[in-house]
Amino acid sequence: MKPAPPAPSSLVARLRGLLGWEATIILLVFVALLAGALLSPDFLTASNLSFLTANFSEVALMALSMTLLVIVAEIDLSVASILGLCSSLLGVLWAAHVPMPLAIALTFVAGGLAGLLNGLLVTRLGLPSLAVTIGTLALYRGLAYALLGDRAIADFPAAYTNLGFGMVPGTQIPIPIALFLVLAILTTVLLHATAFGRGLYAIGANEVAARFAGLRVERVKLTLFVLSGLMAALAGVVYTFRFSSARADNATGFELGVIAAVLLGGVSIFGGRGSVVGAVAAVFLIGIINGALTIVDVSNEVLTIVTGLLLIGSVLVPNLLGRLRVARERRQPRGDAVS
Amino acid sequence: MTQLAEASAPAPGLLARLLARREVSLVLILLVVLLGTAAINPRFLGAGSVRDLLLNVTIIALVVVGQTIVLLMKHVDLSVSSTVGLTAFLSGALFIAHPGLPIPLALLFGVVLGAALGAVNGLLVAYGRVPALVATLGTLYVFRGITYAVVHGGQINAANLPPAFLSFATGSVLGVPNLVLLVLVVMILFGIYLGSYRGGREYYAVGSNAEAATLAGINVTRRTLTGFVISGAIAGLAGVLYLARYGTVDASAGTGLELQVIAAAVVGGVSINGGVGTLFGAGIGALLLGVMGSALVTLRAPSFYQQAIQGALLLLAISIDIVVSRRTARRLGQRRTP
Amino acid sequence: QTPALTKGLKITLLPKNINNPYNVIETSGGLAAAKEIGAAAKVVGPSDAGASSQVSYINTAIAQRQDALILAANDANALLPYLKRAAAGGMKIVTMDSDTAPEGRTLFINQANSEGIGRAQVQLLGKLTNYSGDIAILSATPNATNQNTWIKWMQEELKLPKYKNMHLVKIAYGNDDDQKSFTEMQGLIQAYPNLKGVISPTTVGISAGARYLSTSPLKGKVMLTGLGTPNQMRQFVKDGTVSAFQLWNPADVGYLATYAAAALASKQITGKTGETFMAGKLGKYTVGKNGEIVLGPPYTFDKSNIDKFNF
Amino acid sequence: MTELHAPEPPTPEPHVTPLLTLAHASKSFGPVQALRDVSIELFPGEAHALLGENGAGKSTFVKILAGVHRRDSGTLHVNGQEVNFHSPGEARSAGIAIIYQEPTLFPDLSVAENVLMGRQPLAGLGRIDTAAMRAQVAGILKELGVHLDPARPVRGLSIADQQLVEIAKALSLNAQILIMDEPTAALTLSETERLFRVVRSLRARGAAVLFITHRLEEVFGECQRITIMRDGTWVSSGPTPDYDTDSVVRQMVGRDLGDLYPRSDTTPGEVALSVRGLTQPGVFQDVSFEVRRGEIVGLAGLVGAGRSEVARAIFGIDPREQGEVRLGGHVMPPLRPQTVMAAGLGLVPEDRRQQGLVMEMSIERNANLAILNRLKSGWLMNRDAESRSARDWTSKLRLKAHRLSDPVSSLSGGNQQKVVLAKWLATSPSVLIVDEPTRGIDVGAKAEVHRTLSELAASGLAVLMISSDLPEVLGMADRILVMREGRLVGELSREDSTEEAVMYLATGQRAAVLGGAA
Ligand SMILES: Nc1ncnc2c1ncn2[C@@H]1O[C@H](COP(=O)(O)OP(=O)(O)OP(=O)(O)O)[C@@H](O)[C@H]1O
Ligand SMILES: Nc1ncnc2c1ncn2[C@@H]1O[C@H](COP(=O)(O)OP(=O)(O)OP(=O)(O)O)[C@@H](O)[C@H]1O
Ligand SMILES: [Mg+2]
Ligand SMILES: [Mg+2]
Repeated sequence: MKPAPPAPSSLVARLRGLLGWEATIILLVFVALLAGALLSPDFLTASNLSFLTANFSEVALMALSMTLLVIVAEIDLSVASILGLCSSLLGVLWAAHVPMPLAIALTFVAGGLAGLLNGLLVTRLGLPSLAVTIGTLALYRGLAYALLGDRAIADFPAAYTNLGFGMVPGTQIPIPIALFLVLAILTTVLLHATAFGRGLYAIGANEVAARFAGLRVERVKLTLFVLSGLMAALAGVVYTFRFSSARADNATGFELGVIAAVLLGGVSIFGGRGSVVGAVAAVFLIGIINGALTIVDVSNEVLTIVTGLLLIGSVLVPNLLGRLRVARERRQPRGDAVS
Repeated sequence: MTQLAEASAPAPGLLARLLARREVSLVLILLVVLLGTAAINPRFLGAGSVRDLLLNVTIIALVVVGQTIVLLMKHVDLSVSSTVGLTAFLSGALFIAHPGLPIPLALLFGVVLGAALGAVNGLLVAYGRVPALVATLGTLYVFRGITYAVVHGGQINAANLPPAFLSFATGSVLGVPNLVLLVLVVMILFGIYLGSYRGGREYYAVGSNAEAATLAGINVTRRTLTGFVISGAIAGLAGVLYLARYGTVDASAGTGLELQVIAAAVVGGVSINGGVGTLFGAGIGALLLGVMGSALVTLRAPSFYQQAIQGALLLLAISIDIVVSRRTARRLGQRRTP
Repeated sequence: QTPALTKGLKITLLPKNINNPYNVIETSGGLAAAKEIGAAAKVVGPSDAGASSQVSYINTAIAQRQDALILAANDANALLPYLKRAAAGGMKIVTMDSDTAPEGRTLFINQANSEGIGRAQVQLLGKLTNYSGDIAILSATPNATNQNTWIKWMQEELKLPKYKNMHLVKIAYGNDDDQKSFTEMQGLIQAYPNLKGVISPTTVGISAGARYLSTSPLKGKVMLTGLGTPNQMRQFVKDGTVSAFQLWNPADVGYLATYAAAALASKQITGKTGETFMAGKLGKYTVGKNGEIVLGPPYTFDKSNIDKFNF
Repeated sequence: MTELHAPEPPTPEPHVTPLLTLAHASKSFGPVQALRDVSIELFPGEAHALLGENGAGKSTFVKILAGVHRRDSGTLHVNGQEVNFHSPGEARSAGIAIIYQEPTLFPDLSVAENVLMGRQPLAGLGRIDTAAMRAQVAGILKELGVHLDPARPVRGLSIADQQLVEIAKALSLNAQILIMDEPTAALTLSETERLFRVVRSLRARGAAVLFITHRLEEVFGECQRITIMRDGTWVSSGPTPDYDTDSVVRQMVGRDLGDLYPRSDTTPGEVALSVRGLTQPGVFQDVSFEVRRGEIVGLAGLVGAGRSEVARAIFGIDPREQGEVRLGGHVMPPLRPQTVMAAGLGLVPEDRRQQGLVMEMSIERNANLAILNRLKSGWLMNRDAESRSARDWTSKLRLKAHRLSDPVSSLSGGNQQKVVLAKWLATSPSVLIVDEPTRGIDVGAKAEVHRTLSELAASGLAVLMISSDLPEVLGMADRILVMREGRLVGELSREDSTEEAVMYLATGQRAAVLGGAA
């Protein structure tokens, strides 16, 4: 990726001051788009962008609920396994001739239950969510294999697979991405404009104080884990229809991508800080950099490295800038300071 | 313990105290699994079988040592799997370039390379103030990406490795495989260091209360850095042993190891909230997970159910852990001085 | 009357993943063929063998307006919509090694007749074990199309009366991961004391399995056969762990696939059954039923011939 | 004794060199000037009391000596040598041992290790000699007369026991200079007396002790010299006999105590909060009382008596095993703060940083946290209502803040406390429990809090006021309930309540009032 030209870099600083980390990420998205366009004439075409965005639909969907969870200082590593489990379940139900609407409904029930188990272990037993969801990461993936084994269910009806694969009529916007955008707006409203959302920040930043203010910390966390399960179920349905394929190993390893996007989007791993806009922008940033590098045949390994560096940089750079500022202030002497 | 304490404390029975220790209940569970499985299939405890079991656990058990130190400090090191992969491949490449390389030198190479990778994590966490989860998730990607870039579809085969190295891997002393011995030595050395050296105790102090550690004159920044360096160095050593054990290494070597290692440590009673746990426990945790995996195979559990059963057992183990430790805390709880 | 191959065709080779040595050999054959016919070929691919990870490369090939795409499919169905979209844009699709459903591609280059591979391995193992005892299969991922097809034919073969004393006790999955395959092999031996033979129809599985056996007391007692490359297996054939195994030349698979793709893109053939084309040094090939082209029978390697091969 | 309005540095006695001299030290935390030009000298063999109100800067002063904070200016000499500590470790190796106000222990490690961290006795090969370590700590604990198992973990120890471990830690250093920041706050009389015995033997050895306390009787009993601070500045220093209680208090507070407690008499209304037989085994037993509308009821007791726990159980944060809580006649379910809040109860918790505020959130968000559901129009938050509500209460409490969108962490302690109060007053409670409402806040803010509570009580609010600040309770409360070791041991009417009477009930010992540990 090319470095930002010098003129915008002061713009970056101004925007950062104005809007914080989110603005920087959004700006980087445009820089990445521009760089991609310069690198390959095939990049900035409607159809390529449409493929490219459709490709990260599931990660994007799961990033929404993960954002909420990380804001309350919890984490769900089991989302990709829930996705796999739900995809397998949908396949098994369809293969057993369950009508599709019912099969989808049951899939959501399963996702919600999976999230509920995570949530109960975290809120009732007080176990750390990192440990719990490492366990359920294995458990849910294992259940997917137990359900489907080595089978792959593929004969989903075209009416449904077209939903996963198709575009919003008259546009080049993939249907899953349109769905994601709608949900992203809903999540933004939920987080930034409702009492529930106000509470999330308080819970994440200081759980004790939130409890002392009468917030139902346990219930909120439980709700978010269930929501995370439901979102993973939705991602599972999308995945299944997008590839017309239900397999036990679907989306293995996606959880790290989801978490990387959320953290890159400026959501603090310690809770209490972050926004949906940031996480959404980060999903797009990773996806677009991915697409731009792929189209100029840069290999997958470089992409892996870039993702890691972005993630580290997203915390390190603001930290270092903050320290520089403190150091500069200290250097301007205040009276007779001791060395 | 002094008479004073014994005279005054309403000392719980020795048995109760013993049972309150995580490690004891773990050892009991381990014995139940071992003997139970052997009762059904005696071959499970046959010489060859035990040897394989131990060998399987070695790599995980080794990496758990470093991970435990990091967890004790209330941090986490997700990048260990990538460190194992990178050192495994690069030490293999080194052997191909210099077939006559003495084995200790290869081990040293792995340790140094791993320590350098660990230092990257340590610098990010200690000086860059990047939360360990973020920093090591980032380096998990970066180190793996470097491995992909270096290996690029290549593979190191047993055939390319010097026979001396391979026979080191397969050899044994008094029936105990070399690799197991080496890992045991590392575990015992670090176990003693963490348990009864001032420096080792400082890791507990840092994780238990970092602010109090600073006030007690501990250089928390430096401890954090060295903790990650040790974790990296041990993962580097594990990389070389991985090469020795499996003989074949490609770019994806070690992928996913990090979660197994954390799971082993957590099952072994190491708290991810820092300050609690022993290497003995962590080692037993690794062994227990390994034994459960093998037992499921031996008992002919259908392949497709094994992962689910393992996940459920892991959840069970950490749930029991929290219940037991809560009960202990309550028992120790209220005691006003008379 | 057949038109000559077009010069400067743009061909993308998309293996299952780019880190598997087998895939590297396979695609190197494709690149060699491309050089011969003056095509611009490149190898791209994911670093994991997940079902969906190939999709972005198919999309990229569409965006780059490649003339032909040659792929070894990670999933028989997941890629279909994307392949159809690529084909709709005029791109020629050829699968090799691991097929998609037939509507996803025009031609499938099969390394050997699937039925033949499956049956031959059971026959080989039957001979090695005197047609008695427990046997197991150590496969790759549970969803690998080629593996599952071969396993299906192995099970068919085992139904024949002469195998009445051989029992298939377990199909284990090593996920094409060396370490996993290694421990799966170990688990098989531990769990089944009467195990006499193992078939591992995957290069990763057989070499990991052989490596486990070579250090185990059961070396030479438990027979191992399957599909492996000579370089990986040479040591184990020589030390007696493995008596015989089979394979084709993976480079030839890629080589043939590239010629077939070029023939399609140059409109020499359309993919109908019975059409023929020339595949460079491999000679003339005929399109079979369902657009399938079989490279040839698998070759059996043993102590007597293994030193003649280097791949 | 020096004149109040013309402070001069203390004149050292010419023949003895001070062990420690800190001269003209200043320290600010951002906008807060915590210390301004403070000086002190510690001589061998003396116990020196450092006195001042909450927030006077005593702990900051200690932390500067300890190397925890770096002073902005000033010089520090130890044993005649100029020193600059960059870390607590350096101060310690220079012979300074410190007991911090808040226990700084490792909950997961044993008592013995906590005491000797970094200095554990070694056996061969540099290994820690665990038996020796435990024996050494057992010795120190015995000297203090404490019955604690050195091998048990610190987690689960009471505040008092934790404080004792801190004391043992400091004593184990055998330091030349011992600094103790409110070491006796959590201790019973006998433990305090033993501590002083140890202090005396240290002094006899030539060590200097700097002693911070709010219990003046300890000062007159134990200390040879006194330094008084107010609002971060040095006020006076001198030998103890030059002072008496009145002069100390006047110098600490800067005015007569009379203005501080603006309490007018009100006639109590009907019962607003009624507690019957509340019990949480091991913490408190059989607590029963009532609070009426318009009444301020004080709840006094030593630290650790269980007052906060009672408040938390009433509020529904902590479980309660037995007993009944009624608000306005309705029985409250346990463990449901939401229900209790809906019935009109508010709790201003004792620890504002941990329990009261979300430090990195804005003032406005904090002030509205308990009434989020009232500030909605439809599903969504009503931004106008939010800022109106926040402005309303913060201005009534005369909060000094730049903007309401600033993080609450940017406020001074007193103003932070006002935000907590604003948060609870916004819920328009009928009963308000305030737990240490003025802890760590400055004089002016304290008076404002008191005025606010008075006014609210006058308009019919029922207030339960838990405070360790005895003058505050005496000044504000209509009735005083006293707790000791988890039990309600007595009730004093406004007329009967004197410091002596409260302390007698709180300690169960008459000696407590009569001048401490002579
Ligand atoms: N880390 C800090 N950041 C900002 N302000 C601080 C910090 N530490 C102390 N202060 C402020 O400095 C002032 C002095 O605080 P200090 O703790 O020294 O008071 P104190 O005299 O020890 O009070 P107390 O009797 O309550 O212990 C207070 O206004 C306090 O809010
Ligand atoms: N961290 C703790 N761990 C275990 N027990 C504690 C802890 N803190 C307090 N306790 C116990 O709880 C009871 C009440 O403690 P607490 O100090 O909160 O009472 P309090 O009367 O509210 O005092 P104050 O509010 O003045 O500090 C005591 O028995 C004490 O020993
Ligand atoms: Mg203080
Ligand atoms: Mg209290």
